[in-house]
Amino acid sequence: MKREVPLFITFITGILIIIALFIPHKPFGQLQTTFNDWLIIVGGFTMILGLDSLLLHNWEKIKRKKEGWLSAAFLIASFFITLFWGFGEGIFFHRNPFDASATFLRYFYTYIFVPLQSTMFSLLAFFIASAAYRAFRAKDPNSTLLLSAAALVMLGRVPGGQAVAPWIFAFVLLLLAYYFFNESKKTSGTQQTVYIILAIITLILIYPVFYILLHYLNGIADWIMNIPQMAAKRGIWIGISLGGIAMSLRIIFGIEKTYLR
Amino acid sequence: MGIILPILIFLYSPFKGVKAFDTPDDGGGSITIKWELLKEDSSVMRYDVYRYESLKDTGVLIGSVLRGSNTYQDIGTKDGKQYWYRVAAIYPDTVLFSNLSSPAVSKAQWFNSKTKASLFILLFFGIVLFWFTEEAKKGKRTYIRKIAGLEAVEEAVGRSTELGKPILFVPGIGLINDITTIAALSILKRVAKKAAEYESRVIVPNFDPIVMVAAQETVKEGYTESGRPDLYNENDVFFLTSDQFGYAAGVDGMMMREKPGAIFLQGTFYAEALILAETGHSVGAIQISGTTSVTQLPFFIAATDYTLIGEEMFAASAYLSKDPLMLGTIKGEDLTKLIFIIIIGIGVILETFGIHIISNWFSIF
Amino acid sequence: MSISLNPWVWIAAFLTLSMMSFLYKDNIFYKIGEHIYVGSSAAFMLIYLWYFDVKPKLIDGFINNTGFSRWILIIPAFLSLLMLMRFVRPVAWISRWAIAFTVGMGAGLGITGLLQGFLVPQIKATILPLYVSGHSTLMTIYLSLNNILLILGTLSAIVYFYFSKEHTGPVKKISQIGITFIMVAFGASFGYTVMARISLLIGRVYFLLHNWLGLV
Amino acid sequence: MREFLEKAGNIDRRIIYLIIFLAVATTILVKARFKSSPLPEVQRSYKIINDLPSGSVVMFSIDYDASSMPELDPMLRAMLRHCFKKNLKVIMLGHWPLGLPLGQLALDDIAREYHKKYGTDYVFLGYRPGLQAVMLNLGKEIRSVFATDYKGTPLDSLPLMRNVHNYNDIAILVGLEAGSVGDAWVQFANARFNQKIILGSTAVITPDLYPYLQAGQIVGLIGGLRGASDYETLVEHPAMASLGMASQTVVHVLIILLILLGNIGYFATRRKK
Repeated sequence: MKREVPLFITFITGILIIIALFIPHKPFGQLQTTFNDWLIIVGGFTMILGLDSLLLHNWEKIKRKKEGWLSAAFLIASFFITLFWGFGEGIFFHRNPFDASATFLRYFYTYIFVPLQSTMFSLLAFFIASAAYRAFRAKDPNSTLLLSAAALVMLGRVPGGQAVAPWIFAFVLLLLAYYFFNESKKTSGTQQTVYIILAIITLILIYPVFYILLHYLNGIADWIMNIPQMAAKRGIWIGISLGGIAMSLRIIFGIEKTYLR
Repeated sequence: MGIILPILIFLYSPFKGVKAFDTPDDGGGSITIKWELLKEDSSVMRYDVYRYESLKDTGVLIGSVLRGSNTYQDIGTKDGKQYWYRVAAIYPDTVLFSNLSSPAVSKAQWFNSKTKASLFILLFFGIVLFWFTEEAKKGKRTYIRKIAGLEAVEEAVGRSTELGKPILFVPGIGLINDITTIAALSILKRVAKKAAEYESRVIVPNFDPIVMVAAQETVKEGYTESGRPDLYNENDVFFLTSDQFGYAAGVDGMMMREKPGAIFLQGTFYAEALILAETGHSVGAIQISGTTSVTQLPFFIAATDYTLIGEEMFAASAYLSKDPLMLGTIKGEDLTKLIFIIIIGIGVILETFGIHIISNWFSIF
Repeated sequence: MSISLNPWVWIAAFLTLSMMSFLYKDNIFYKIGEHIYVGSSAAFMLIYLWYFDVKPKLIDGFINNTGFSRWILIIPAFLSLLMLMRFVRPVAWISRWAIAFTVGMGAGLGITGLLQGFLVPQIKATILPLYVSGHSTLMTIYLSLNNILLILGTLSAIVYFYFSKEHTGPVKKISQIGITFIMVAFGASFGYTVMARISLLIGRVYFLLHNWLGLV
Repeated sequence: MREFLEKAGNIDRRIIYLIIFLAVATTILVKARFKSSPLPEVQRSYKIINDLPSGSVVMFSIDYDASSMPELDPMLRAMLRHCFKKNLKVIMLGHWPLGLPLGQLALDDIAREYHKKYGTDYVFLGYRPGLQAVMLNLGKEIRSVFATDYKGTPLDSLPLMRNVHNYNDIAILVGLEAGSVGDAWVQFANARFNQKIILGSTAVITPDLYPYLQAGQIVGLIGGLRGASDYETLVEHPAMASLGMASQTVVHVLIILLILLGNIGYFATRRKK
């Protein structure tokens, strides 16, 4: 009972949803929307389980004066203040707390919730910079491609990028030529010749690269997004689709049941 | 509006070709009305569609569409009843009525023909999977290539234990009905099992209460399988908040204070992916990430040590459990991929010569 | 402009700076901000779910509907009740029935969504002609090359995800091409996202300098 | 030199954070701006509002929330400035309940700046559920959906609203969009009632709205932070968007330079090994 009934419920629900895709006729056609509504309702109620965990977890900390008990007190206090503010508005003032005139929306949401949320979101600006700095190293051909694609698309998106990009890339090529030239001094024979030739090629490339970027950077950035980027994403998506369908079938037929243990 | 005037106008009208028919591939209750666009469509403001329940009826305005479109779906019909339609092209200063359509009756269909490709793929895929699981039952072994991110699980747990630090497992912000989350839970089980062997602590902060319940059971099961149910502490698998960035703020704080030695970011992630991964990196933890959210993969690749890319996550439960039945399904996936590559190959060649059979077959519209 | 005199703006500025202080290191201000955020957002989500999901779908649905669509709502109400049975230790296992329903939904939607929403359209989009004629020879070469690259990139990326075969010989070669495409894709989408992220920071900094301090 | 190069590959992340923060803050503080000529569709939108006779009514619809604020809030403020400067009347409503307080904040701010009076020069209606019903009823009688403003004042007690009944009394509708509400405005307000519409949108959805502009179903389109900065340029009041565009370029170039520095450091240390 404890194991079979849930497996059966999963099986039936999953199969009905699949059938609903192929058969528009009643009663199958509307099943998906109906089930979705039910899911939303059940999801609302499960929040109570979560709150029980959150509050108990922090209450324990306060009771035992464990490390961070003061923060836990802040958490519980702000939870209840918000809760009473929101529902209080509904119960005592008979208006939806999400009404334009509701103090909950005008003060709590605008001056407390939004600043917290958007500040946390804005930290991404810092993290995206530090991640790029740390991870984009030209260790091998693939990582070189990765960072070049990133640089081209980044510069192609901002006003003035087209004017700056040629100089940056010309500078990189110059550095590269210097690097090859320096290496050539340490070696001898054919290897030395190869390095010198490489240095010369890099130097020659500076002009065409400069010219192309100055005139076509935006087009190049769009091309990278539309062709190679799109191709790889499609491949990844086809893989995810197959893997996901197989995973779903394993769940429906009860082969995969980690979630029930 | 009477019917005489429209008919009079119609006699001189160039607006013809209105057809009404049962909307295909639906559950009934809908008729599609289609007309030929007027030559001077660009000076039309909109098209109004009128419905007539009988030929004597005066007609009811049921809706309108913008210029440039030549179809309208009446979604308020009763199945089995006859309806007639007329379209009026509205100009800034005048109105042009079309012919009255021939009667149409709506009904429900038993098969949605737009899904034929899906049905075929699903049936084929189902049979292949069934076949390979049967083979597996007979004892046939499946080879599976190394997946670096999964090989590293043990190393990460071990190193974290050596440093005497806990392990943090972040199951993302997907709900339990997200299959990626379920894939993440099977990785969690492996982590819990290893952690129990090393007598390490696993912390799991949650975004969704049901995922929390499932994670509690999963961790308990993992500890039990390793013979250390005594080490399991339900307070280590807890709920934070269902707000995306509130969750990120909470997990970030936890990373700074608990200083985990290993961090697993497994599941569905959106913008918070990089916030978590960069903070995790800054506390010096070894990080193994995995997600099927393609937009977040670049950030995981950049900021974490190992990343399970898309499908690799779904293969994880088979890979880690070494369960022959599950491995069989992996083999089925691969065969299907091969077939797709062949179909795409043939399709491309035909397409080059202007034959669209295969690409049309995959049309969903 | 001068510094704001609105106390609410000061609260918002305090919270903004508290959350940002995290970048330097964990500190008392971040701890306060973080715990206020976690606590209040949990309550906020509860209020939100009540007013936008549970109340309209269950309560209002029950009041406004009649007949079948009214009484069928007993099922989700019952499932919700089962979920809450988790608090009653002896029958806690019965909550699995409700979990099983949600998982079944997820698995079913996983299949239908992935098939119809991704797999079939992506395959169709990959079936492209190898030769496309343009206005000029150069254009023809450019367009045809684009299609060839799209097909090659997609197929080689699929091969990279081949699990049951050792990646040696031609399979290895193709999957390496796949990896190259994937790397370019990751670099490009990383670069593409930067702008949106910087916009968010600009918004916050502008709030501090303009709305709060009144410097600009 | 060697030491410097090695350090270049190993900058503390906090220094990077500081650099980014300072770059954004200083470009805003010194009001750095890069010249660019406004996009034609933004110029068109500007001209349409500019040519309205004073006293005309402009209706703003707030169809976004906090997460699209950096792009759409500056747009809203620039357009409100324009309206009040030209002595136009403003009515505000919206279809994203969580975004409305943000719209109201902007409205109150700009109105104060131009010494405008609530009720006579501008009115805030708020939100009513049922997007379609609201849009269609605005075609007949606004009072059938908004009997009162957000505070509960009957519309007829507001001088501005006395002569406003339906779309005929609204010169321009400005929809600020982060999702699909804009499509509905075109579908219902323009197609049914021939309402003139200008849409402002986030960069993400702008490409989807271009066809409406080409077909003449909307009269103007303002897209993303760039569009907002263009509008600020046109009303000659550069604010967040204009400053933001400059910060964008500076930060993008900075990140590229950081990547470059990191690689120089990487190669310098690798050679030593």
